[in-house]
Amino acid sequence: MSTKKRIMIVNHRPPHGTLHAWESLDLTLTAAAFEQEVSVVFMGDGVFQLLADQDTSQINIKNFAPAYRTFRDYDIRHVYVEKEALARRGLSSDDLLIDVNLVDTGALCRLMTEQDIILHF
Amino acid sequence: MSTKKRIMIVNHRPPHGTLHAWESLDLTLTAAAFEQEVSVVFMGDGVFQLLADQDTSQINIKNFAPAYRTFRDYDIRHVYVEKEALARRGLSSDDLLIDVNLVDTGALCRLMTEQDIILHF
Amino acid sequence: MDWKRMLHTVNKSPTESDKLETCLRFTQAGHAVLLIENAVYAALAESAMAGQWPDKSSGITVYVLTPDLAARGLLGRDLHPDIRQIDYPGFVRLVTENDVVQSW
Amino acid sequence: MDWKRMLHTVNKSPTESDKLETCLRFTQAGHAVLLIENAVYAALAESAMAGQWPDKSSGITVYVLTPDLAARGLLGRDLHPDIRQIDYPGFVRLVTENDVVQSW
Amino acid sequence: MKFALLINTGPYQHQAADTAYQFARAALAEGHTIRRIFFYQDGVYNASRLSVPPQDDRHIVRRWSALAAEHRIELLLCSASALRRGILDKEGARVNAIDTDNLAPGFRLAGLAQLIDAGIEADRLLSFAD
Amino acid sequence: MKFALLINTGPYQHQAADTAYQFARAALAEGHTIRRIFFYQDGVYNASRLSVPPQDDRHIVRRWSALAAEHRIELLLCSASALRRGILDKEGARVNAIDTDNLAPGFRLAGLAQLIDAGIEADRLLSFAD
Repeated sequence: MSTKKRIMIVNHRPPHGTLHAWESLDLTLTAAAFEQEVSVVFMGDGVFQLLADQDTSQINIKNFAPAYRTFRDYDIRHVYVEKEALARRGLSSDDLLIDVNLVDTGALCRLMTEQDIILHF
Repeated sequence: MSTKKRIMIVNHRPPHGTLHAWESLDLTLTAAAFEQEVSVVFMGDGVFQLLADQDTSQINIKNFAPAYRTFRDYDIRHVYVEKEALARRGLSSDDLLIDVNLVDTGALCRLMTEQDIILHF
Repeated sequence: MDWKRMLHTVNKSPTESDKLETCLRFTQAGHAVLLIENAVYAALAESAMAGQWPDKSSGITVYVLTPDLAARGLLGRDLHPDIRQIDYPGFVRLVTENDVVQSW
Repeated sequence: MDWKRMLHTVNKSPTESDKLETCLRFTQAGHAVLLIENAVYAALAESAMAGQWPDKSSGITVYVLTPDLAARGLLGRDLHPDIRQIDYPGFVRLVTENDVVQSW
Repeated sequence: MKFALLINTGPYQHQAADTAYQFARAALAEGHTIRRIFFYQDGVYNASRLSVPPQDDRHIVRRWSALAAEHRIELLLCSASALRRGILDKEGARVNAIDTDNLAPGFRLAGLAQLIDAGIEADRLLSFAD
Repeated sequence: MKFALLINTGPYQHQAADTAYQFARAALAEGHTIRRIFFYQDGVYNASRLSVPPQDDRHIVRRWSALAAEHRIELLLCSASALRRGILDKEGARVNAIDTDNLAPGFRLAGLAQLIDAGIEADRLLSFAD
């Protein structure tokens, strides 16, 4: 199918406590591999997904965090992090695994307006 | 087994959106039938479980609310509702399916101290 | 930049989650918000949402799914006056009338 | 009325749920609170819980499960100084030292 | 209008599968089309033919199968989600040397690409989740 | 000390089953006893022998079976929760005229009374839930 749609995937939850972060990531990579125009948003507790130095060995759960680094290989360049969510948690973009675009609510609202499909996890 | 334990079941969630209310009710009735000393608490959104006039016919989900009326048959007399939770939702005990004891946080704290087992749903 | 009509659905009560509050931050003039499942409790006149709804001049319309209100015993209760009740066919209509649907 | 030592466990972040806040309302002197799974985010010095923890004179001890801190990349971060880190054997010990465990 | 639905929660535990079903019924009654319903995450539990709800309650799995047969709707499961959670078709059982499958009639395992595809092909993609 | 555990969420989707397992391992290592682990609500999904997680991930179902065999722990499922969600033993399959069961080794269907019983018999009942 040759049609292209703009797909946005919005992440709200922290990793590991539930599988949402991992399965959202799987969907994101699939959408990118399918050559759709993919945007990924991390808001609220979702910003914790990108935190560096996650080590899940003591809870014997697979650590999928390194896979965020493959965003570049998949040509996923529209990665947005809610600025206020980071700040409220005492974090900055230096604490994250990958380069992101920090955006405020207004900018995210405008980005949402450009999408064809928006899925929340 | 002849030992008796004091079991408290604490309900936090509204009905129908999830199965928690129903499965908590099943456990409550089982514990009572097992002749344990059962206390049931409804706090926060859990108070909505006891709201009168629930009619689930349009969503085709079984309405289990009438089963709360069997509390009397099971000799479950320790039914507590968090007073503040009702008030904050604009409800009073007249809006509920069954007679309950309205309690504040302090009284609930004391009741918890008397239990052997406390399970939250 | 094309402007899209948007329907936001929320299915958690204001106590269960901050999804409704977050959704309203991203709701713009011309958008519709539909409360379903446990989110219908937010339509009570007295709730954690009281005073937090967009006002009439905002251009935002808030709907609540009547079958979910009925299931929860809220039909005869004191509800927020600006929230409109719709049934499933109304839900379908809202989806067709808007370009994008966000389920928060 | 017999007095019981009580351990409260919470597994949701302060954003995901109000369970931690509710739990603290029911935590009395001599009780212990253990943060596990996503609740370990509450141990960050900057979090929705900042300023809401019981103070030292309360007789309440707050613990956090280290393996869950590590999994989430929080080990080297700025955590609330009064929250004590324990591992699974420590979790087991807390359960044995208290008469009743409440998982909120 | 053509709809595609995405269901991310298991049956009974969350109302989302019920809401999706009621929505689907209403949409079809209004003359709209549903080509594909995609089950992801715990949503794959909607497809177990071993489900035996109480007799006075709805049978969510059979309801999906009947709807699909009646309106020629594809019911697709994310295969990675399904395998992890123990929902297998005959082929999945064979490949993994498990003695049985449990997929209900009308459901099929698929890749996530087919969810994206559904989103592209449909006029509206609606998700029902936790 | 004698512990009983209650698990109310499905595997993988929520961490609770992992936390319960790590807790159980630590408790046993410290010389404590676990007589019974009870699976309620979505917790019953922990008992499907059809679960096939990715090869580089933990196998939650098999881990329970191994733990139970090693330490003689009863793994009990609430039968009403299990039937509704499609977890069947041979008898449940037969009674409901379903062609197959899917219960993993070491697990058994039981009534809720056996959860109450576990609570009475144990020194501590711990629940792991959503």
